[in-house]
Amino acid sequence: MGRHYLPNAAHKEELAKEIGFASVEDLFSDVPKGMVKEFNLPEGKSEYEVFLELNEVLSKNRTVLEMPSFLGAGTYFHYVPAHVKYLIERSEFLTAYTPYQPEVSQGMLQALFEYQSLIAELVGLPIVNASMYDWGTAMAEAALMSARVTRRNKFVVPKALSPEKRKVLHTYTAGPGVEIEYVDWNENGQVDIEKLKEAVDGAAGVYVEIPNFFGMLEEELITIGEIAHDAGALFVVGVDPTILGVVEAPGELGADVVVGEAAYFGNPMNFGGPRAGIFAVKNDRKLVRQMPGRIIGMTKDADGKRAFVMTLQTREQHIRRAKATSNICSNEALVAVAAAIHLATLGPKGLTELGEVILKNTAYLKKRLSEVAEVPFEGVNFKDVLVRFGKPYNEIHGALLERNIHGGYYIGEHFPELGESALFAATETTRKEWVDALIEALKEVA
Amino acid sequence: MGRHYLPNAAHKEELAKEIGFASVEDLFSDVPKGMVKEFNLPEGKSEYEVFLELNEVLSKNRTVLEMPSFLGAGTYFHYVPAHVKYLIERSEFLTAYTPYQPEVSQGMLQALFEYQSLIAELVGLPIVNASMYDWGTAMAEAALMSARVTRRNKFVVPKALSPEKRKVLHTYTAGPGVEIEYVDWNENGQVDIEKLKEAVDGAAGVYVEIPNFFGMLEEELITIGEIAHDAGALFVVGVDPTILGVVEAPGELGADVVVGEAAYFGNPMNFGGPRAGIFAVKNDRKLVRQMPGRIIGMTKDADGKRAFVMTLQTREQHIRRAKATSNICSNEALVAVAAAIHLATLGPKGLTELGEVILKNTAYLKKRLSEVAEVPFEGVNFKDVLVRFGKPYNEIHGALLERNIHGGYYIGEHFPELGESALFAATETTRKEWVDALIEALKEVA
Amino acid sequence: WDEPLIFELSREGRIGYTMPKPIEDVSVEVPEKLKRKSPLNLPQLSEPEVVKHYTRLSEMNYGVDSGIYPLGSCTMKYNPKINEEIAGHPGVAYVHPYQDERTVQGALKIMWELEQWLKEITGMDRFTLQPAAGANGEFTGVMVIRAYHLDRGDTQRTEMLVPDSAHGTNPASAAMAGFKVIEIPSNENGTVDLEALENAVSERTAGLMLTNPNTLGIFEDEILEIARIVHKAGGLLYYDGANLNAVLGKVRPGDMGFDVVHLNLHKTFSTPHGGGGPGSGPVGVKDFLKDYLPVPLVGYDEERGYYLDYNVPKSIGKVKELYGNFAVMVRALTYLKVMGREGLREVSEIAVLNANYITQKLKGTRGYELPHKELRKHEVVFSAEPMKKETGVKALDVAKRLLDFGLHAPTIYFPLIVHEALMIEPTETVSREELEAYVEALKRISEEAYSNPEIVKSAPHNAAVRRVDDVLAAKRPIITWRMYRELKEKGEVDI
Amino acid sequence: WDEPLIFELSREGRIGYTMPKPIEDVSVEVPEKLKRKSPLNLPQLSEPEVVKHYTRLSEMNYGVDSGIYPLGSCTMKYNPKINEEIAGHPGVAYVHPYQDERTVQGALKIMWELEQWLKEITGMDRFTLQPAAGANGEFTGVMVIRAYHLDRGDTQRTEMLVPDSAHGTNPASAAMAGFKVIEIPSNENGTVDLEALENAVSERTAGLMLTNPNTLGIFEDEILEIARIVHKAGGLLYYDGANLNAVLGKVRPGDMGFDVVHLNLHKTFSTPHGGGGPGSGPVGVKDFLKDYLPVPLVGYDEERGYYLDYNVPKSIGKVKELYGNFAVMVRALTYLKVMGREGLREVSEIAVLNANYITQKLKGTRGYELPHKELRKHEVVFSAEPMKKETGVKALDVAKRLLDFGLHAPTIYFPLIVHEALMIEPTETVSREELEAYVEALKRISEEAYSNPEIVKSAPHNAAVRRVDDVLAAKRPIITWRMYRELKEKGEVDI
Repeated sequence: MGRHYLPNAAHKEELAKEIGFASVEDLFSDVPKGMVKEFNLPEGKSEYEVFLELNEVLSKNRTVLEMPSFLGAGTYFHYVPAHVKYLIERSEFLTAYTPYQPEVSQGMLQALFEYQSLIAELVGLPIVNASMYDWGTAMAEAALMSARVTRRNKFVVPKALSPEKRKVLHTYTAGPGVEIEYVDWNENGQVDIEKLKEAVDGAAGVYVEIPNFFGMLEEELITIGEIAHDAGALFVVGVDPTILGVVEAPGELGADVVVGEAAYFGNPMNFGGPRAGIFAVKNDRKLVRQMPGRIIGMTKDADGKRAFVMTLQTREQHIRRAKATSNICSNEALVAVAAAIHLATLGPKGLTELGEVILKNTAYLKKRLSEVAEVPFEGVNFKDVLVRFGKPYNEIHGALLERNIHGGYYIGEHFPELGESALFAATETTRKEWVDALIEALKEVA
Repeated sequence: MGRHYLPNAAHKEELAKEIGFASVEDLFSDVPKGMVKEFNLPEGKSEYEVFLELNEVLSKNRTVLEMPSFLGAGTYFHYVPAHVKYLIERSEFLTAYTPYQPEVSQGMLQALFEYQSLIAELVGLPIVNASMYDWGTAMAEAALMSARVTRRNKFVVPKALSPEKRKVLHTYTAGPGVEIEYVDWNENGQVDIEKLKEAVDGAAGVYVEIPNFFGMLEEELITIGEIAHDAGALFVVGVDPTILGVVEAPGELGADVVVGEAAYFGNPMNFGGPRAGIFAVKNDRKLVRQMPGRIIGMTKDADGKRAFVMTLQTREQHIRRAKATSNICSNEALVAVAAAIHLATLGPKGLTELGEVILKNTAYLKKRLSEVAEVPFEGVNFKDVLVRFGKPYNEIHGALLERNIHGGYYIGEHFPELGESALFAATETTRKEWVDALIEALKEVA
Repeated sequence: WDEPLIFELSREGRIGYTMPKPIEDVSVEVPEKLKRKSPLNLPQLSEPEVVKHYTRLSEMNYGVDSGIYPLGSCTMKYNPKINEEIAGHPGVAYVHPYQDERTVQGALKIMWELEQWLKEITGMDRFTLQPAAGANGEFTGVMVIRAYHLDRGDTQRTEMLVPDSAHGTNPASAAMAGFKVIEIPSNENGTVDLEALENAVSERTAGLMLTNPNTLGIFEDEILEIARIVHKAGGLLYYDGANLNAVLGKVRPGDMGFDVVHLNLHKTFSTPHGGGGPGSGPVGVKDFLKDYLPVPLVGYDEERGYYLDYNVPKSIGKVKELYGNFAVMVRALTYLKVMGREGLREVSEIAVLNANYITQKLKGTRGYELPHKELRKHEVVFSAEPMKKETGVKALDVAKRLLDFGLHAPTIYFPLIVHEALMIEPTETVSREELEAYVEALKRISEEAYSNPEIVKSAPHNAAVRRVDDVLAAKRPIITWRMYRELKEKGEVDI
Repeated sequence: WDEPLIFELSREGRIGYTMPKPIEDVSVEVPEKLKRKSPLNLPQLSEPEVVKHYTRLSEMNYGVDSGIYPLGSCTMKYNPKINEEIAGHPGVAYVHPYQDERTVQGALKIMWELEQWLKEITGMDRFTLQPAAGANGEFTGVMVIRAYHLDRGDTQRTEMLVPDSAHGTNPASAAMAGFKVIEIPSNENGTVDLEALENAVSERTAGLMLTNPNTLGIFEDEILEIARIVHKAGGLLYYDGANLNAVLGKVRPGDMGFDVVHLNLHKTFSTPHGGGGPGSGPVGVKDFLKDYLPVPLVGYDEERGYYLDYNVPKSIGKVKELYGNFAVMVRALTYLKVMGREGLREVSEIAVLNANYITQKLKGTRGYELPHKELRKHEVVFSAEPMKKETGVKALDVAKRLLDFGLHAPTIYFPLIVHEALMIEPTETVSREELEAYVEALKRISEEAYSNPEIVKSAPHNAAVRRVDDVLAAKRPIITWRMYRELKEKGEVDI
C-alpha cells in the first residue's frame, strides 16, 4: 500500500502532535462534515504483484517488433539509439521540473537551448520555442497566432490533412471563432494552386505540409508561400523534420512559421504519446511577441559567465493570465531533449542519410505496392504511400493480420472520395523481407 | 561498423602524420611480417539491425514471467525492486572501474563499504570482503584459506552439496592438493553427525550449509561447529542470506568463516551470471591476513574528513604476486552494490518478512507436492523441496513443459541413491495459482 | 563546470550513428525546387562525446532524486522507479496508435483501468485521458462547458469566473476557449469572497474555475455554498486538480459539487515532470457532460474487449493528436495499483502533515509572515514582505540562498495576492529530517538577512552559475545557436 | 559533499518495500536452535531516501561517461548503451540457468555465437565462457595446461614462467594452480630477455604466461622465437588478453604461437567495468587442449539446436558456478555485431594511434622520462623518476593533481620494472581534444612541479575529498559499520 514511498508514515500521529494537532484527522477539520469518505478502490499491492500484472497486460500488445507493420499516417516506427533513452532517464533530467531556478537547472536549460538551436538549423528559422504538445496543437496555435497577428479570422489548410490535425484545429479555433477553409488536392495529390488562390482572400494564414498527409512532397511550396504573402497572410509550413536532410529548410522557402513533430527524433511511438510540437518563427518582433510556449535564452550570470534562462515570459499565462498568447504551461521538455540528443547524434550526414534511406525504402514499398494495387498519385513519396484497393480494405486488413502483418491506415472513412484507400508507410526501419512478405500476402488477399 | 564509437576515425591518418608516422600501418611496424591478416568475420551492422536481431534471439528464451517455473537448486527467482536496477545503471557506478583513485571514487567505495557492513550484520561476522565471483568460488577459496591457516590439507563437506559447488571445489583444490571428504546425510536429509565425527580428524575446515542443497535447515549446526573446533578445524558456513531474517547469524552459531551468494539480493537470475560471493571472517588477525579479495576500509582524508579506500592490499596479487592469498582482481562490485541497495531497502523488517514468506510458500509447495509424490525428508524447508517420483522424471518434466510449466531440477544423475528425484523450489515470487496448476498437472502426468 | 554548447564540440567528419542500408540502393530525387541547398549546420560528434556532454549537463541539474524540491503547486513528489520499469516495457514503446484494436488490448485496458480509478478518486462519471498537460486539460474542460451551454441553446454564457488566487493557466485557458474572464477577489481568509461571487454570477456565467484547496493551500470550506451559488446561476463548476494531492483518497471534487475536473498525472500520480513535461491532464465530467468529451473514449465490451469509441455525438473534437500521453498513463496506473485505497489516503494525510509541519515550525521566524489562516493543506504560502521592508532581502533572494544549501527553492511570487510569496509544498515523500533541514535553512537565511543581508542578496554562491541575468536575456534575446553565431560574428555579443 | 552512511540515515519504523503476501498464512517455525535471536541491525529507510542516497553517492564517482579514464592495462573504453539495452531484455534477466534447453535457445545461441567470434579473433579452436573475470580465466588456462601435462603423464612440469613485467594475477593464478613461479627478466627494450628465457626453460617448464603487447605497451617482436623456445622445451604458451585491444582485428594470438588465451570482455569488448566487476574472462585453446576445458561447453546440432555439453572427458571441472557471466556476454556480442570485421580493426588502429599521440606529444616534457623504445601499442608507460629526484613530486602526486583538472589518473607504479610509472592507456574512444587536454594537464603539472611543487604534493584540491590516508586505513582497519560502531563506542575512533 505504498508506505515505502512515505518516510513519515510510521510517525504521522507523533508529528501531528508535535505541531499541536491532536491527530492527523484534525488537519482536515476545515473540510465540511461528511465530505471525507471511504473510497471504493482496490487495496494496494506489492511492487512485485503490480509488476507481474502489468507486465502481463502489456505483453498483450503486439509490438511492431513481433509483427511487421506498415502503419504511418503521422506516427512512424523510427529507431531511437539506445543512448538517447539512457540519457533522458538520468534522474536529474527525468525528475526535474520547469527550470524556475536557473542556477540549479543549467543542464536542462542548456539542453533545451540546444534543442531550439538544432530545430532552428533544420527549419531555417532563428526563433524556436522549447516545445508544444505535438504537431497538431502547434499547428492549431499557429492558426490562432496568425489570427492575432493579422487580425483576420480565416485559416486556409489543405484538404489532405490528417483527421487528427483537422479535429484539433477545429477545437482550438472554435472559441476565438477562426474559420477553417479547406483547399482540395490536384491530380498529383498536392494542393490545387488555383483553388488556393480562390481561398486565400482575407486569410490570416495559409498552411501546407511537407510531406502532406498522402506522403507527397508539395512541389509548389514556394508558390504557395508567395500566394499567401500576396494575400497578406502568414505562410505556415508543417514539416516532418526527418525529411530536412534532403528537403530545403521551410524558412528558406518562405515560411513565416514552421510547425512539426519533434518526437520523430529520439522518441518511440508510445501508442501515440508523448510527442513534442515544433514551433518556429522568423525573427520578426510581432511574431516573437505573439508566439506561444516557453523559450530558453542565453544570458550571463553575475560573474559574466554564460548561462541560460527562461525568457520572454511576458507572453505567458503565469504573467499575462487571460491575455497570454497561449495557456500552455507544462510542455514536452524531456521529449524535446530526447529529440535534441538524437539530432546531435545524427549530425548533418546522418540526417541526410536518414532522409535518403526513407525516400528509397518508401520508393521500394511504392513500387512493390503498385504490383498489387492502384497507387493513384505519382511522384516522390516520403514514408506514406496512398494505395487504393478493389475490395473493402477491412477484409484485406483482417487477412493480413491473420498472416501476422499489420497493413496500412484506412482512410476511406475520412476521404470517401478516395474509395477503399489506405496509407502504407516505410521508414529507415522497414526491412525488405517485411515488404516482400506484405506483397506476397496482398497477392493472395487483395 | 562502429565508427560512431571512434571520434578520431575520420582523421586517423592525419593524426598519424602529425606525430611522425607515415601512416597508421606504420604504427604496427613492430609486428612480425605477415602476422597482420584479414579476419573472417561478418561486416558490422547498424545499431538498429543488431537490436532487431538480438531482440529476436532473446525473445526465443522463455522467461519465468511467461512460464511458471519451480527451478531452484542454487538459483532463484527473487523480485528485484525497480529502483535497484535504476541506480546501478547510473553511469558513474556502471562505467567506473576499481576505485584506484579514492578521491574521485568515494561513491563506489562507500557503497562497497556499506555492502560489507550490511553483510556483516546479516552473517554476524565483522570482516567482509567486497565480493568473490559467487558462492561456489567463495567456498573454494575458504577451503584454500583453511588449509593455509591450519597447515592441513583436508576439507570436509556434506555429501548433499550442489554439483556446481562440488566441481568448483575440486578444481580449486586440485593445484594445492587439498583433499575433499564428503559426509553423508541422515534420514532427515541433514549432515550425519556420527559420520562427521569420523571424517573430521586432521581437517583444515568443516563446511556446512544452511539451508543445504535439499532445502533442509541443518538443525545441528552448533554441534557441527563444535565438532570442527574440537578437531582444530575452521568452521565454514555457507548460507543463503535471504534466510537470515529468520535464522540466526552463522557468526553467532560459531562460524569462523561465512560464505554465500550475495546476488540473491538485488540481481536477477541472468541465466546464471553474474553473481557475487559473500566472504566473511571473524576478526582474527590470522584469518584477516589470509583472506582473499578486495576490502574497503574507512579512513580520513588530509583534512581529517571521513573517507573510504581499498585497504589491506598486501594480501593481494598486484602486490604479493605469487604469494598472494588469491589471484582475484576484478570481483563483482556492481552486483554487490545492487545487493546492498536491495538490503538497505528491505531493512530488518523486510528481511524477516522475506524469510517468513519464503518459509510459508515453501511449506505450501511441499504440502501440495506431498499429495502427488513422495517427499522423503521431513522438517522445515527453505526454497527447495526434494521430491521423489515413481517414474522417470524426464517424462514428467516433458509433460509439464507441454503444459507451459517448468518443473524442478532433476538430481537423479548426481545423487543416484535418491532415485527419480528433483528439487522443486518456491520463493516470495511464487504464486498460489502456479503451485495449484503444477499440482493439477502432476496429478495427470506423475 | 562549464560545458560548451554541443555545436562548439563539433568536429568535421565525426559521426555518432550508423544508418541501416536502404532496401534498394536506387536513386530517388527530391524535386529540384525542394532540394536542400542551404547548409545543415548540425554538430558532428561521436556517440561517446554525445553521451559525455549530456551526462555532464545532467549533473548540472537538480531533480527530485537530488533532494527536497518543494515547488508550491507543482507537487514534486518522489517518482517511483517501478513506474519507469513498467513504462519501459516494449509493449509501450513499440506500439503504433493506429494498430487494430485486437493487437493493443493491453494498451486499451490500461487506459480503461486508469479511467476507473480516476472516476472513483474524483467522483466523476467519465474521463478523457487525451490532454497532454494540466493547461490542455483546463482547455478541454472549459470547451466542454462551452459545448454544454451552446448545445442547450444557452448562447449568452460568455463569462468564466476565476478567483484572483488562481493559476495563470485558468484565465488563459478560459480566454482560449473564447470566454471573457471575470476575476473574483479572495477574502481575508484567503478563500473565495462569497459576496463578490454572488455579485458576479449572472445569466452570462458559464462557470467558475476553482482549485480546492486553493493556491494558498487553504481549503475552500464554503465550497458547498460556492457550488450552490454558481449552479443556481446556471453555471458549472470546474475543478483545477493541481492541488488534488491535498485531499487524495479522502475527499472527492464530485462530492464538493464540481461538474468538471482536470487532474495532473505528473503531480498527484507521481509521474516524473521531465524538466517541464511530458505531463498528462485527464479531464473527468459528471454524467450529463460526457457526450461533449473529446474523441476517442475507451470502451469495453465483453465480446469485443477494449476499444476506442469515436461515437461521442456532441464531442468537442480533439485537444491533441491521438489519445494523450500514453507512456505517462502507464506510470500513473502503476502508482495507483501500488498505493491502493489506503495508500492514497495516506498520501494526502502526510502531504498535509508535512506542509503543516513547515508552517508551524517556521511561523514566527523574523521576516517571514504567515498571512491568512494557519491550517493549511498540502502547501503553505509565507510572505517575505517584512524581511524585504526591514532588510531589503526579497523572496527571490531567499530562494537563491536556499540553493546554496543544496536545497531547491519554493515557488516564489505566486499566488499574486501574497506579496513576496514563498509557496512551499514539501509533498508526502520527504522525511522529517528533510523538513527540519528546510526550516533550519530558512531560519538561518532570516538571521543572515538581518545580520549580513549582502550574502543573501548575492546568492547563490555554490551553484553551477552565479545569479542569472534574466533582464539581459529578455532585452537582447538569444534563442538559438544560429542567432548567437550571427550576433557573435557581428561582434554584438560577449558571452 | 558529505553523504552519511546508510546506517546513519536509518530511522526506526521506516520501510522501503512492500512484500507480497504468503500463499497461505500458516505458521512455519524455524527450529529453536536456529532461530534468529541476535539483532538485525539493518538500516530502515523509505524508497525515496534509498534512491537519494545512492544517487548522491553515484555523483561522487568518476566513470567513463565522466571523461577520459586512461587507466593503463584496464582499457576503459566507452561502453555503448545499446549493450545495456540488449542486456536489459527480459530474456536475459528472467531466465533460470537450469531451464530445459528447448526454452533457452536464445541464450545458448548467444553463447555459441560469441564463441565463434572469439575463436576467429584469437585464432583459437574452442572457448569456455565460464570464467568470471580475467584472473579467473588465467586460473582456468593454467589449470588446462596442468591437466594437459598430467594427462600425458608429464608429471614433473611444475614451473610456470612469468616475465617480470607481468600483471600480478599471472603469478598468483599460476600459484593457485600449484605451480612454482619462475620470473623472467625483461631486457633493455622492455621485452622478454631471450637468453634468460633459454636459461629458464627445462623439462620442469609447464608454460610461459605472456601479455603481448606487454604491460609497457611494447609489442614482443620476438614472439615467434619465444614460442619456439617454450614449445621446444615442452611447455605451452599462455596469452594474457588484457592488452588484446592493441591488436584486435589485426593480429591473432593463435598466429603468434599461443596455445591458450584468456580475454577480458570488460576491457576489449566494451562491457562496463561496474566499479570493479562483473567482468568476464573467456578462455580459448588450440584444438589439442579442448578436452580439458571446464564443463559445460555450448554445442550446436541441427536437430537438437543449441545445447549445453557436459561431455568433456578430461575437463578440469568448473572454475565458477554455472556458465559464466551471461549478462556480460550479451553485451560483448552486441558490440561485436555492431563493430564487425573492419570496425574491430579500426579499434586497435586508433587505440594504438591515440597512445602514440600521447607518447609523442608528452615525450621531452621535463620530469617525465620515456624508458624503452618509443613505438607503443595501446598504452605507454612514462617514468616520473626524474621529477621525483628533482622536485620531490612523485607519480602519485601527479596522479592526484590530474584529478583536480577533472581528469582521471593513469595507472601508477605499474609495471614494477619502471620506477614512478605512469601507465597511460587512452583507448580508441577518446577524441583528439581529450588527448590534447590530457597532455596539456601533464605538462602543466610538470611546470607546477618545478615551480610550486607543494600544490602538486597536496593535491587533490577539487575532489570530493582531499588526499585519502591509506596508511591509517591499513593500520587500524575499519571494514564494516559493525567494527566502526564498536570502536566508536569505545572512543577509539574519531572519524
